[in-house]
Amino acid sequence: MAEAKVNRINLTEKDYEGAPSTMCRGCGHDAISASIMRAFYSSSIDPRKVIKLSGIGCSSKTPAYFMSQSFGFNAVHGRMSAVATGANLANRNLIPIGVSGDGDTGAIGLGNFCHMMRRNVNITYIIENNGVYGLTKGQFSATADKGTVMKGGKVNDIPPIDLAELAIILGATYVARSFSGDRKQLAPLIQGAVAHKGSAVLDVLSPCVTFNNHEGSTKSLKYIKEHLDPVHDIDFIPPFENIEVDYEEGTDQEVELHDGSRIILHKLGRNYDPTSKMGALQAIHAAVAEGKFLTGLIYYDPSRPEFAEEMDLCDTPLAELGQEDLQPSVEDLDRVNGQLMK
Amino acid sequence: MAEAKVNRINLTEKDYEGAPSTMCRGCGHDAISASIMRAFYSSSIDPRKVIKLSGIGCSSKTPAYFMSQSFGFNAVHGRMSAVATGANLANRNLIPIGVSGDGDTGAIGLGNFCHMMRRNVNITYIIENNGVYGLTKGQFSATADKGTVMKGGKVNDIPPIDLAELAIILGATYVARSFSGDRKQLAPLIQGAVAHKGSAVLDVLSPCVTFNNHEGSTKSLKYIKEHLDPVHDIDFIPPFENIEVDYEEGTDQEVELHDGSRIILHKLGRNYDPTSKMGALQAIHAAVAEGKFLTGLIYYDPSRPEFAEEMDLCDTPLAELGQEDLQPSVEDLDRVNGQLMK
Amino acid sequence: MPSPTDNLEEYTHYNMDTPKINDLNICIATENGSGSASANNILFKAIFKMGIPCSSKNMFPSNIQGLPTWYQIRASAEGYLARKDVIDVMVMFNDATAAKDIYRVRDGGLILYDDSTPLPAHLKREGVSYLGVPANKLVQKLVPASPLRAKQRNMIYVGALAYLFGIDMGIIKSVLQDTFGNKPAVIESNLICIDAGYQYMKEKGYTQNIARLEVIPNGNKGKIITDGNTACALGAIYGGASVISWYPITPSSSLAEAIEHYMPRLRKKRNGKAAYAIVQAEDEIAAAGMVVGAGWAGARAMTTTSGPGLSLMNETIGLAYFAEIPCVFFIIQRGGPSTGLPTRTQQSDILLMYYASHGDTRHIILIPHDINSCFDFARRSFDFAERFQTPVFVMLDLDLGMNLWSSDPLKLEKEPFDRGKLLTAEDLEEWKKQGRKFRRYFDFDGDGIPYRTIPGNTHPMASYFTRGSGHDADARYSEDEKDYKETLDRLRKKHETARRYVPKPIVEMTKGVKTGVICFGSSYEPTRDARDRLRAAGLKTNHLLLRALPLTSEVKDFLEANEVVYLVEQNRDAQMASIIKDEWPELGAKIQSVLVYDGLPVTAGEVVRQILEGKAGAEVHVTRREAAGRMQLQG
Amino acid sequence: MPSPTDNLEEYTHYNMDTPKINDLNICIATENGSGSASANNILFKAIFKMGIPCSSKNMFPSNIQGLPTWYQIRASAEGYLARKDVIDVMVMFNDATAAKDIYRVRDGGLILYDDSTPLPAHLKREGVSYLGVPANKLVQKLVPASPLRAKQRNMIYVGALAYLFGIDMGIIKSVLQDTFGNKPAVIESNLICIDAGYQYMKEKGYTQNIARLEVIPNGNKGKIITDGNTACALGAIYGGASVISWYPITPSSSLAEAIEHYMPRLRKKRNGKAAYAIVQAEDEIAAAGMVVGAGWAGARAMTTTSGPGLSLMNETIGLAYFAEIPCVFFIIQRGGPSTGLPTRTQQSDILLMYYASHGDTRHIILIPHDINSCFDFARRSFDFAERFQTPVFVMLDLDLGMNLWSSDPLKLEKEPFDRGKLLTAEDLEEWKKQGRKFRRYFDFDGDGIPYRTIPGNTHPMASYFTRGSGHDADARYSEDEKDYKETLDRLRKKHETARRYVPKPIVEMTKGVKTGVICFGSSYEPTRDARDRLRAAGLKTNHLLLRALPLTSEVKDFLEANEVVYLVEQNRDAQMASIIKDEWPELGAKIQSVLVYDGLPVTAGEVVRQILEGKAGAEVHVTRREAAGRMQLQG
Ligand SMILES: Cc1ncc(C[n+]2csc(CCOP(=O)(O)OP(=O)(O)O)c2C)c(N)n1
Ligand SMILES: Cc1ncc(C[n+]2csc(CCOP(=O)(O)OP(=O)(O)O)c2C)c(N)n1
Ligand code: SF4
Ligand code: SF4
Ligand SMILES: [Mg+2]
Ligand SMILES: [Mg+2]
Repeated sequence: MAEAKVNRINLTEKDYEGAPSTMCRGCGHDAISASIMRAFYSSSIDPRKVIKLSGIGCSSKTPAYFMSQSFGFNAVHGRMSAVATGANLANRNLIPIGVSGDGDTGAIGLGNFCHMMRRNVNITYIIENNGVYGLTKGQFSATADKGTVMKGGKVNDIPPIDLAELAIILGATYVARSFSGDRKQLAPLIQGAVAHKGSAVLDVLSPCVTFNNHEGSTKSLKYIKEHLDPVHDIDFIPPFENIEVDYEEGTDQEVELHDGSRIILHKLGRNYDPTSKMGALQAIHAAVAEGKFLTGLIYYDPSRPEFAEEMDLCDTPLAELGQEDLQPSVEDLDRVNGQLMK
Repeated sequence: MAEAKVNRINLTEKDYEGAPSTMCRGCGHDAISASIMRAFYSSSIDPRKVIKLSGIGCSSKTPAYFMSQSFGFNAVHGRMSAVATGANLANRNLIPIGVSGDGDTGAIGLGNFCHMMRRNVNITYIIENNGVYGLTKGQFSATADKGTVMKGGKVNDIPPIDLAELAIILGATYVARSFSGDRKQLAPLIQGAVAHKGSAVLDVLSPCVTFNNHEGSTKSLKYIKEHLDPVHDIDFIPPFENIEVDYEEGTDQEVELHDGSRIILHKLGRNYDPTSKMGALQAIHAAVAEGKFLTGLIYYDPSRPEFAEEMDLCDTPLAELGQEDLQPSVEDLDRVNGQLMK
Repeated sequence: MPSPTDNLEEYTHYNMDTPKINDLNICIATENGSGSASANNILFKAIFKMGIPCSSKNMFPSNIQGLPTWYQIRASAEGYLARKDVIDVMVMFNDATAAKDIYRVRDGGLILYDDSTPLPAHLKREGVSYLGVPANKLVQKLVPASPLRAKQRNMIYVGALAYLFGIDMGIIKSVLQDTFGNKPAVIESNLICIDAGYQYMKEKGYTQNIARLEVIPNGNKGKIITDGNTACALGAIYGGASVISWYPITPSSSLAEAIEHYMPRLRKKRNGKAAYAIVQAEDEIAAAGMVVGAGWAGARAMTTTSGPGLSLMNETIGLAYFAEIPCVFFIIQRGGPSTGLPTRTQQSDILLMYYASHGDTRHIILIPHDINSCFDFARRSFDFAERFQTPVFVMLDLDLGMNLWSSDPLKLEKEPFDRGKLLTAEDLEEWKKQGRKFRRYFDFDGDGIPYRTIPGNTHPMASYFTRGSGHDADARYSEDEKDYKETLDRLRKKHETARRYVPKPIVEMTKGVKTGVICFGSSYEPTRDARDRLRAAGLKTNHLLLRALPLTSEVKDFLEANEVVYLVEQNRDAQMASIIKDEWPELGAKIQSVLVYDGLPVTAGEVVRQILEGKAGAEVHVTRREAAGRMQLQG
Repeated sequence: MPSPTDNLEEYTHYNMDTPKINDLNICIATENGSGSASANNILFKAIFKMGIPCSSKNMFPSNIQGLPTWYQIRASAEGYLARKDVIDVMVMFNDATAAKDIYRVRDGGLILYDDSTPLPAHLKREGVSYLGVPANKLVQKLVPASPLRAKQRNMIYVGALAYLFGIDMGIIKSVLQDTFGNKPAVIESNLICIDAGYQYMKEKGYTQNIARLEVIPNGNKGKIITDGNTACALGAIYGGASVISWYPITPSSSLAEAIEHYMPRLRKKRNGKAAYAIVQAEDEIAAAGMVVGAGWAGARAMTTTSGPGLSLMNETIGLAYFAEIPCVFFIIQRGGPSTGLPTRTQQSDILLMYYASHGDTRHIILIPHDINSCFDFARRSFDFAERFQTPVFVMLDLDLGMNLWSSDPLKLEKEPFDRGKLLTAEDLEEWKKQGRKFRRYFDFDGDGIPYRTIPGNTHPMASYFTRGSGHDADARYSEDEKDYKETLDRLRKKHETARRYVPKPIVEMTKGVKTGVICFGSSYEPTRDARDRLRAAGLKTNHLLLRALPLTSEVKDFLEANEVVYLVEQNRDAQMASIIKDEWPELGAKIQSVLVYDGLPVTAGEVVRQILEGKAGAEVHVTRREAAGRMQLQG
């Protein structure tokens, strides 16, 4: 029997697997889990240094279905952002990946999500976006397009929230959109997000084959495939692979990430610059106007420090500090007592 | 003694007053209350057809200090948007004015605010923006600029949320920014907001003279005055005044509102078109880049129907329907029973 | 009296050689999302149509496809509808749970399985008989390859059971007709598969001597089948609910969705437009906020949620309590704490509901126990909310809210809406004439309930300022501690007044009997069953069906009249008992709690067992109960 | 025993002709935001510096400027520090409340007012003496026109009172030194005004014969003055809190802000960087979420809030309870329900705290009653949280948290942090050697407390999946009702175990005495005072100071040992009594509730009166209490 292929830290793809999925057959969320495993495997990241967090929903169940060697936390509905922020402050050395849904993030969790972006907390935040509440059987979510039709025939009469656009405006520093079915694009985007220090948001279209895959739905597998609008092809080059990529002048763009890894963007027709905030917003609006889903690395800001830096947090994880580090002396207390006597 | 001046419905300015204010002397919020009274008086709106709603904060206390003939509801922190939505659905004929603070709307209430904008619920939503939590004694709010200094000397290290920008992106149909001290601009903007059917948001800079009016603060009276950047001068013409305004070609722009009233925008230098979403976002970003506060009617979308319309709500307020309107017949129930026997 | 056995049901069942008539308990084990739902529904409806008293319990997972699900159908000649823990027939159609499922059948029971492939050795056990039907093979022959085929497989066991227990194919046809009326193709293909299962059993000449189902002429005549959530939805519509704001959550979503379904069909349009607003809010806090805003503005407003949503609504509920705003909260309870078991039943949010929000608060809770009280209480909840100007809760649990119950038809009490002390402009004009001043929060009548006006009332005396902060009798802002205390005391008085208005308990006393049983909500049916068994076993009991909080004097009387009182509730911490003890500690000492909180619908057997233990003097204690290893469905 | 008068304090005061020594109760009525805060502080500190036992109560409005505020200073030779409702001296410096204020002084008392303008007739009353000081005029003369001038006006009454009651100017100077050390100009201008008030009284030759303040050598030596929130903040820092997330709300903000103040000064930096994270969250739900996330990841995490925030945190608290995550919640209670009276004191969130969140939940609550227990419980709360892997509450009320208390210096018990059953990679290696399997939720020790690992522990056995939904002993997702019930029962067992660990009550029994008094939190001081008065009045009582929930056996013993037990609590609905009755209904029947809930700090007089009423057989009843029209501050 042939040796199983291993990555740079001698782990096999199997080492990145989780418990068997309980998603519906064909659910986009499973495809995303596969891309996540692929990304962490390819980047040779030790799963035991990763923490997986989520809210509530079908999407939020998925962290149980990848990387079972990582600690995981399936929290309450819409609060992954807050829980992940706390975990990040307690141990900034861990690599946090958050999985949420369009309901979890776009409805009940919207306020907390916005403030996490504003703080630029370090995380890879994946929104598995199917336009419905899967786990509660198919009600419209906040990303459901105006005019899209529910299984029962009900029509949605309010406009969607574009969570990628919102993330950009609120201060997220790595914002991408992709499609569960496009692992070639999604996996490198995840690798880049993990390498990036700060809030990296991936709004991933992920069809709900049970409740939102019918005619009239703008989030059906068919509809999404027909309306994808990638701004570029993308390759990820981890720091340890310092190979020389010979890319064509003008048509390719290289983005250097905090840990020295690189993302290569192969232009497709248009000249897209992900480092321009206004440009990103314009591109999103233009695509929406054409009824298209803009995908790829939409916005990237390498300059802004992550929250832990802004907080001037020490390098040792707070969780690893002991009484000797945390408890001031009796003398200090006496000094305080002295001040309080005045 | 001279006859008191009255408006078109024979009410004096006094009829628009409220209980004595308990704000600190010089608080911007009082100036905004004055503009509100002026606006409703000038538009000759019957205060008894108005409902005043708010959350919690110094700003949210102010509805008690204007138009005491109106019903008022000082709700809980951050929930004015939800409460106002319910009130609007219960009685769509009432004229809702909501007063909130940057903490009330930008922090705890952010998610609900976003969704109210998304629904375009009919309301005049005034954010009295002072960059701090006044009522809890001066902590930074979500609109505090990065680098601004707290009274104690603490520096804010996260970027602000621009609530006007957010409102535009989320679907609000009338978005303005102004300054508590500029009644000439603020009063007509409020008149326009009230005339408009849909979510009209006014982000009004309103210095907290007690906790955020010092050197180093970017929300001090002095700092704001020095950094105002109005896009136009503005006049409001109520429907009943169908006078011919002779305005100069090119430099003036007329905006017609739902109830037939008009807003005249007198251009100042630049050529600003409030009906372009992208233009509005660009202008905001440009101003922020220069450290300026863009003021005036920033965005206006006359096309989108208010929430009650989208909901196909009947004209009679739901609150006024009686048992005969609301309770189906016994026969209908028997029919349902019949179906349930199968 | 006969010595209690661990399971009193046994002797009614085991080792019989003549089949029982219309007394049968079937458990169907499948995978969710596999189409078994409609097969089970057809089977249940067919038995119902035969006129046999029957009930069904759906024990489903918190997942959309692929996890184990169980469906129990009980036919009971005597008309007992509670879930039963002794299973006569197991339909073993889920390989994932088969190894456990075979031990869920009672000795002498029957296992129906798919023998398209031979039965593996580890699925064989003693004491039960196996009947195989090649469901897979059959559908592959009968149904063209398609996603539908897998679902059709379940129709095979419908046919097989129909033959085995004597369900007439004609009745099944008519059920198919009722269900898929407009889809003849679907009816056809289902029928083919059902018939195939039927014929297969027949050709094999299979029989069983557990039970026979026989048509009962006019049995179930005029009876309806529905769930509590649907009944509540209809009640809300008939109660005049006009602003409904909700956020999806199991097990309450189906209540809101039933309103969405029925409202447009039942509520008169006003020149072509809707006389109601149903909003799917962005979260529970918004849903509650909208309801409070709408109630304040004069509409009959409601929301519906379950535990997690109730937790989030706490602050808003306190606002409605203190500012005295009518609004209705339907709480359909599920397994807590936290996300817990979202698709299982429990009654564990009672304390949080009764004392909801910070500060001194106590609320009105209506507690229906069957389909008609769901309809009735839902309708009247709006009257209570407006009469008392306060949040009113309608408390259900998943078993009552989501399982199907057969019931008498919904009955509408023709009575006028009670809008409470609501003053119109005309009323105020009257007051003015009488020189009376309108004071929003003044206790004019000494019952703690003030008078109220609503926005839109343009009478000069009408308007006032509502707030959740301290205020005086004239709704003015006040921090004066006398004003504040006055308000708190009046609110308490209002709560005391409510005692005389809320639905009284239904009490059943037998002369000379000194043992009482109290229950509420979905525990009613199993408790009724249990009390009959206890009587048969020689223990007579009095009974009180609790239907509302605050507690009424009847509860006190009942506690006084009995020496020991068993209180059946579906939670770990005896939450209802805690509320009773708070009111009458010395009487509360008589309470022996019967606690069922494993997430499954209560069974009579469990109630009987705990009561007999209690009677035997032992304190009802968790671990003791566990010791008594009884056969029970592992749903 | 002497027949109870409506106010037992009277005879200790009225119609005396020789001044009492160091026994004085001053009430200062001003407008908030007018600078009176620092004047009052100087006056209080000066009396403290004289060595006289004294306390201060600040009754301030929920507003920043212009609303009435009262500041009470009590000097008590016997060392009673509770608020006192009989006022000897009223500083009438707020026209808005003057008309009421004049009736707050006892007969024979003194009113000090600003006679820059003549006293209007309606402010004159019988039975009290008036002394005027032209504060406005004086400051106008002394202070150059500026916003500061108005504030300086308050220094005048400081000087006037100093002269009248014999406070040495030297002491006042040193207080100014302590307060404004680095601002000589400020000291100077304050001193000028104080002296002006002093001299004016002197020149007028004003005197009074109510009381004299005399230096007590070494009195208050080594005593500190601070508030409970500050003590908690310091306790949290010494307890190792490293992730603090909070959202501003009165009266808890000052606790978080005290942490922000002291943390950088006390906690060692790690090569120049912070060994803590303090986050002002966007709301309470986020604050709680961050704390749960941080606790899960192994940091000692805390938040602080009051009623409204607690309501909002309910869902997250349930998650921490069910997923068993250590975290600490400081709850500083204020007047509820809803926004209620945000700047007044109450103990009305007890039920919500103890039963927080939906489902069957009960929590650990630590209840400090003075400055040192605030420090100590705050520090140890993190040990309890980690030992029991659950949310732990530290419950204060505004009176304890925000008012200044004189106290012995903070004392640090030198004991190691208790991280509970936390397993390191080394531990796991050990387990592995022993062939033991790590099972996150398995009850290895039979005490209901499982073992735990934290993220970052890279041992192959370490990782597990945390969730708020049903799980088995190995932290696997499970809907099996046996797993579910096992978890619920273990959580209950864990709570029972906690009974043996939480701080025991402090009990004081006198042989032969059969009347007991229970109190907790800020009620301790007035209750101590009240019990002394009752003893003086001939009624001896036993005492139990409750310091934690769950209830410990000592409480049961105390209830058994007494015939009647008065339970003093600061809420309307006798919330603590309800928890006791739930545990021991028959004993709970002995409880007579003493309820004070008007938002003002409890007075001994009120406790005495209610107890005597109760003793007189009457059920303590709201309206009865109101009937007894007593003189009380209308803050
Ligand atoms: C506080 C709370 N409210 C409601 C729910 C019910 N609920 C569970 S999942 C869900 C929505 C999930 O939608 P989404 O986040 O889009 O995930 P998906 O299932 O579509 O992947 C809701 C409303 C809950 N669990 N908690
Ligand atoms: C649930 C809840 N959390 C916290 C508070 C305390 N609180 C009162 S006002 C306020 C902030 C007000 O700030 P803002 O909205 O900006 O109003 P401003 O006072 O600045 O006008 C806070 C946090 C509260 N009342 N309720
Ligand atoms: S319901 Fe939709 S989202 Fe959920 S698992 Fe199935 S397909 Fe995926
Ligand atoms: S504190 Fe600030 S916001 Fe509040 S009233 Fe005073 S000035 Fe205005
Ligand atoms: Mg979704
Ligand atoms: Mg503010």
